[in-house]
Amino acid sequence: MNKPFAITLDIGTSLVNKTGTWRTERPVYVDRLPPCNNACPAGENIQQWLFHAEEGNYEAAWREIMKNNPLPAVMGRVCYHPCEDCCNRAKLDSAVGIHAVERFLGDLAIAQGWNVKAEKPSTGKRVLVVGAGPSGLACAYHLALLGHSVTVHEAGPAPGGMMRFGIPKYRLPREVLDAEVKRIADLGVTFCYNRKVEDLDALMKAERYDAVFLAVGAHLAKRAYIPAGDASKIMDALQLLRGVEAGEQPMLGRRVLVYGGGNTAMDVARSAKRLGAAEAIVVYRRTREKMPAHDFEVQEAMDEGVMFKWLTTITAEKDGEFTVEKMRLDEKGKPQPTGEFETMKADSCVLALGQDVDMSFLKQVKGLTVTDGVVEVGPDMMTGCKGVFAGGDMVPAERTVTVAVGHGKKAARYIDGYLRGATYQAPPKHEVASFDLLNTWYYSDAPATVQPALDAARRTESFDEVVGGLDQSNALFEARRCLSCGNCFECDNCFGVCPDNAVIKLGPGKRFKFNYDYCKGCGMCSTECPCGAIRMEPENI
Amino acid sequence: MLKQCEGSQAVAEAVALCRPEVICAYPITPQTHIVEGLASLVKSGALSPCEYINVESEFAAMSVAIGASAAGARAYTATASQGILYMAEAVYNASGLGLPIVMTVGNRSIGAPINIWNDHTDSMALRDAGWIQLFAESNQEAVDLHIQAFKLAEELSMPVMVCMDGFILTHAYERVDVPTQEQVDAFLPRYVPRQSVDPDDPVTIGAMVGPEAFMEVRYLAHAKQMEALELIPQMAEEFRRVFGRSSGGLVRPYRCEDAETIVCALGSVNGTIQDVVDEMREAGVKIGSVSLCSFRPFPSAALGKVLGHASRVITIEKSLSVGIGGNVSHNLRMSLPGRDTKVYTVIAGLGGRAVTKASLRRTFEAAIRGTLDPLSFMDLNVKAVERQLEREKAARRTGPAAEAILRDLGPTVGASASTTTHGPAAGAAH
Amino acid sequence: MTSPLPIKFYQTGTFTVGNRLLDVSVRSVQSDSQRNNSLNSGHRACQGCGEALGARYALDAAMRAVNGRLVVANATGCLEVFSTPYPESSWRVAWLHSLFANAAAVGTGMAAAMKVKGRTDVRVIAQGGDGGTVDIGFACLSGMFERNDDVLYICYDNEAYMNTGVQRSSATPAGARTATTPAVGEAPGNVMNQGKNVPLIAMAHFIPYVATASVADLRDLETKVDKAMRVHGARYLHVHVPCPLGWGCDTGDTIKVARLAAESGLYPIFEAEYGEITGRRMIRKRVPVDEYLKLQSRFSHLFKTTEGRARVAQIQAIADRNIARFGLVPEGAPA
Amino acid sequence: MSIGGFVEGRWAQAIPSFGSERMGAPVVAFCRLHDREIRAREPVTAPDAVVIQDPTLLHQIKVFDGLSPTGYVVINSGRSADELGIGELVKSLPAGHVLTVPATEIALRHVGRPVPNAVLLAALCALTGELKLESVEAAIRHKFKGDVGERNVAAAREAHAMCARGTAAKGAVTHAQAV
Repeated sequence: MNKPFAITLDIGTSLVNKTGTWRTERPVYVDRLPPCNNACPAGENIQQWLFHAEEGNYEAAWREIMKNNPLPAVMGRVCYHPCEDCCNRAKLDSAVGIHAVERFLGDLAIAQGWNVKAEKPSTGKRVLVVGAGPSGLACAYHLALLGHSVTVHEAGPAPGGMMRFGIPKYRLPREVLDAEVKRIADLGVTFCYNRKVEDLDALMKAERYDAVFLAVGAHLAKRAYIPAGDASKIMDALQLLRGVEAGEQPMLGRRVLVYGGGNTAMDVARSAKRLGAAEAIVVYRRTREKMPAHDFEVQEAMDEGVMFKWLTTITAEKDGEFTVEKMRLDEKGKPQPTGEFETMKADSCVLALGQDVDMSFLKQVKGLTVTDGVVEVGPDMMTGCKGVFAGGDMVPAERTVTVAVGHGKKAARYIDGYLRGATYQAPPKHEVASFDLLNTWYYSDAPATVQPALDAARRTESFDEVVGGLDQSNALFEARRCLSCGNCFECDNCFGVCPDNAVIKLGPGKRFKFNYDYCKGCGMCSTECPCGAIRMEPENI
Repeated sequence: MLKQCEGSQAVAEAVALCRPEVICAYPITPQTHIVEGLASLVKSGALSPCEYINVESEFAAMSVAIGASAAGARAYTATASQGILYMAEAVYNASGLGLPIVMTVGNRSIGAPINIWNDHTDSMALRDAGWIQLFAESNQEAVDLHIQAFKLAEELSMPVMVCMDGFILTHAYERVDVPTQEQVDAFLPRYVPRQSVDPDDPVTIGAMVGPEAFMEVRYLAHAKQMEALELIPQMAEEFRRVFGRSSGGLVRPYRCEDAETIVCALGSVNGTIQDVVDEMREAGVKIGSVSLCSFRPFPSAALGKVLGHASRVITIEKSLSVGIGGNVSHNLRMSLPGRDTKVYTVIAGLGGRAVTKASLRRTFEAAIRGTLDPLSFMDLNVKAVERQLEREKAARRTGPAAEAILRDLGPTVGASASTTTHGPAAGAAH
Repeated sequence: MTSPLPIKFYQTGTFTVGNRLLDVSVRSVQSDSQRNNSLNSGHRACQGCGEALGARYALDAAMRAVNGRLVVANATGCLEVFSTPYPESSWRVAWLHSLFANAAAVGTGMAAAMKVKGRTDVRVIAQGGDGGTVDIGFACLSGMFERNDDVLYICYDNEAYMNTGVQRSSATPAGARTATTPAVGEAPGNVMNQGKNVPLIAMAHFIPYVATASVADLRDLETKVDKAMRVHGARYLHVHVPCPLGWGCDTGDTIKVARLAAESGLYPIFEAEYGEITGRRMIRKRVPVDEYLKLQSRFSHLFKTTEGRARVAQIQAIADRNIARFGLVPEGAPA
Repeated sequence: MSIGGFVEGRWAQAIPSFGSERMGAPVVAFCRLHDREIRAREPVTAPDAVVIQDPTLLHQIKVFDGLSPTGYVVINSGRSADELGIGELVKSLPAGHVLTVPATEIALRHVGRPVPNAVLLAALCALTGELKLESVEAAIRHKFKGDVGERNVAAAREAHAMCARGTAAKGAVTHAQAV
């Protein structure tokens, strides 16, 4: 075409006009730390595995979990999911059911027989793990992935620790636990059961371990002194739960008192109902609000008919009559005796007042310090004794399965560094993607999926699992409720909303980059980024 | 084919023979019969393919033509008077974009006071719009100029206005030879746009041009018109070969060879002037006339050649450049550089005032005698004007001048009757 | 008339531009890395220009709908000026600018040319700002509608004459400050009237399709463009495009402001066929007009005096009336 | 009339000058006939013939201004010239140059509508001999197709027969003015 001068122009020629020079602020892509990841004691990259799950790529999602946690099916059931407590979605409608998706993925992996392989070649280093509870298992798993030879010594007859002997079956079916432990064993980890370590020092020397991870659970029940006419009417929670696990039928009677307000107390009360007790009454010295047990556990217990007696302590027992004292909360929220007493009739009383760790086997270990019943460790999980690491219930921390799993992973990383003669450097933590950094408009309204649950009436008839799993479609839906806080999920918003086409789409999984030749720095991409993954930074002019 | 028909009808047929593809129509007197004629031809299927669009204004008419032309279609519209002013910016735009639109202007005055009769104020108002402006002397020439206009426009990528006097030509029944389709097809090739809005070869048309290039763009428009000065006579010659008669061209001199006095005018008044020239020649006066067929581009050289030997030139102008006088004469002076030819500007025929042979002859004779003012108003009712001027001197609130003058002129049956019955009686050359 | 399949967003998580969870065939045009970019980088629009964005959204969608067989007539205005200063053009479509007031008529001409040439595959869009549409270009627009010419006219409404420095147009909302409705005197800002609702006027021409849309709802906008391009005859699309400069809002808040306009009810989003309303975009999270107004300095004077507050209440009444009239919230929803 | 002239191979020019007048309003039109090209486009100010379609105008405007002393006058009226009050005019013109024709009446009879034009044209031609009746008929048929044309032709024939008295000299320029 013979184009008239100046009036007619070739199309698209404005590319020579580099409008990027107009900019006073520049957008940059950032990865902020999602609150769920931040809260996860196991250090799971929840946002990332949900990202895969959203696409229906369940295996990738599962493998992402397995980078940090070898027990997804277990954790999906027993973790108290602090991730959900701080989930930003809770401010929109309700938190993403992370645990439910995790459980779905864990179950699916078991059903599909998905496995993991060691990531690194064999190092020839030998590591002893003491205790096959959650932290021991996690540590063994990670060490095996890193190429180390791991032997686990477990005092009990089976793996799982408190997961097996503390958590009732109706919350954690044992075949699930067994399947996930087997996967760790399949990595080449050697398990030695009924092998209580008596003298660590001697054992390490005899079997030539290069490092050791101590992960002994808190199996010693704390006792309260209750003068009792019939001592057999008072037992501790672990005793009861262990007995149930072993198939015993403890004689609890019709009316059972459960003394304590933690999750174990809930487990006991609910187990008691299943063992035939007509009434299970939780006696707790403070109020429901002050109860350490998780809300949902209390709720489930209530649903099942467990009763509660607040602001009460048990002081004595005589002839099936328990003397209790009424308490009041002082201004600091601490319970104070009131001097008012009453009696409660009960056939038995189960004490669920907490547990201690048996540290006797550590006496010979030099440099190791025990304070307040727990082993002191450094930030690298190493005790005062070189090469001896510890985690789980043994160290100062919240005693949950998830924390334990986190300890196991963390210790494994440091042990690996130690064995390689280097120090593991944890990656720096990003800024947390708080709710105000999100643009939640873009998330569609989608209330949480309710997991199917057994009818309350039917629950107490057996130790069948109370809470069901998600199926494919609702797991997908639930995963898609994730806001992907602080991390690009390739929604194309920045690519779409830029009035200057200054965002380059790099393709699936590759995210985007800014074309600063044309970006005028308006900030629309940042405002409209749903997940807060774009930050505006002043331009150095 | 020879026929006796209304000028508008003849032009409609001629335009149809040019196979316009898009016709935009908006009624305004006195061009309405043209678009009415075309409406029949399109509706009946005689002109096909053609999109006939009844637009909502002249502005839209030109705008639709712009869109159609830019998209590669041969586009035509017609207008007059207020209409051309209403579309004025689109008129400029069409030429700025180099779109070969052909538009008939049925020349008519511009109000206020509102007046539907003929003069050239409308075309003159748009003389600088970048369009080629051709003026027809007769309906035959109007027919012929339209056929040439399409070819000229498309050759140059520049719009062309064919100006024909309202009523005097548009409504006049005259003998016209309307050519055959074969003749027109042989003369006028298919329209191949120089540029078009086309998804197959997308471009950006109508860019914003700043000080760095605007002068050049305007210069190029001017250069194109200068090119047209070459092309118009060539085209007239080619037309003569195909159609067997001469029409168009830049200037059409009449008995100018030895003329001492040459009268110059645009459009249909040239016929009347030629009659007067014949009469005066018979009386031994060395007088001739020249019809300016092309007003834009202004044929300075061609005109200069015609006027070369004359000692006086009289322009009969149907438009008044208020505050200075004649448009034609001021342009014409450019053709007479360095000569002391006397130029008389005669404003005549405004708003349909009859231009009579008698008045013309009186005017020419006054010029030859040397008693004609350099700027004069033919048949102006001097008394009426003077009375109004006096009134205005005497009082501030004198009311509208037009109505006051009409009152002075006394009772009449209607405006049309008054112009015809009283016209020539009013006043002499001033 | 085919209408794109409705997408259940709760199943895919987000209303974002792209949404990798959707099947490729139902993803937005803007998410396509091969999109036309009808308005290319390097244009000279202000930072955060809603009109630049709206134009690219609309034309890219149209280009996809008609497989690239598109020609565009553009009215004078910001969009034209910032996109085509000699010697560079930002357009990647066949594009023509003629005048301020005549885009609709030029569109008519182009459509006529294409029809007469038998190029019925080539479709025509005419576009302009609110000034070129609801004011000076209104006659041509109405004429195009009335003749039912085969043109989609898109008005990018930023509610004032931005090109010339923010003067009032008849699309300027009640109370807004512009250069010609300054926030001084007893009645600061624009007159407290409804303004000229061209979509409703367009409907009164009983043309095949009329719709309003916003840069805040890309998917809705694209669906409407697509729908419009599947119909022949005169069609009208009115797109709300905030202007950070003229409205006095943050350059990064363009879409946010547009969203609040829709969510407050001040800018009703609906569509109509042959004069009858056939669809409306429901308000998702209704907000008081304050939330919308407060982001823009053109309304800041309303929040400084009691009289101003009364005007805000009037504006709220306009929003409420829109909501009632167009049925923008489900029946029985809390006001 | 101009078409009739054209039919006879002459040059003709007809210029209506009614501008913006509405139906029924008084208007003026001109016609010229010549043997060579007519270039002048001034209005006819010195007509050779005046046709008055509406006799009520006779005393309102000077319809006979400029009329040639040997000119012709045709008036649409059933009354005589004297009755119309133009006896003086009749005296100033050659005998038989003034004719009144009940054209509207004839038209009503033939065409059914008060359209006296064709009748008056035929009368003028009969009076002046300027055009042959066949030419007038051809012109009428050219302008009015089918039945309407035929009815007008019939009306014209009746008028022509009524006033046939060819007296005008041929070859001269004939200027006609119709008011």
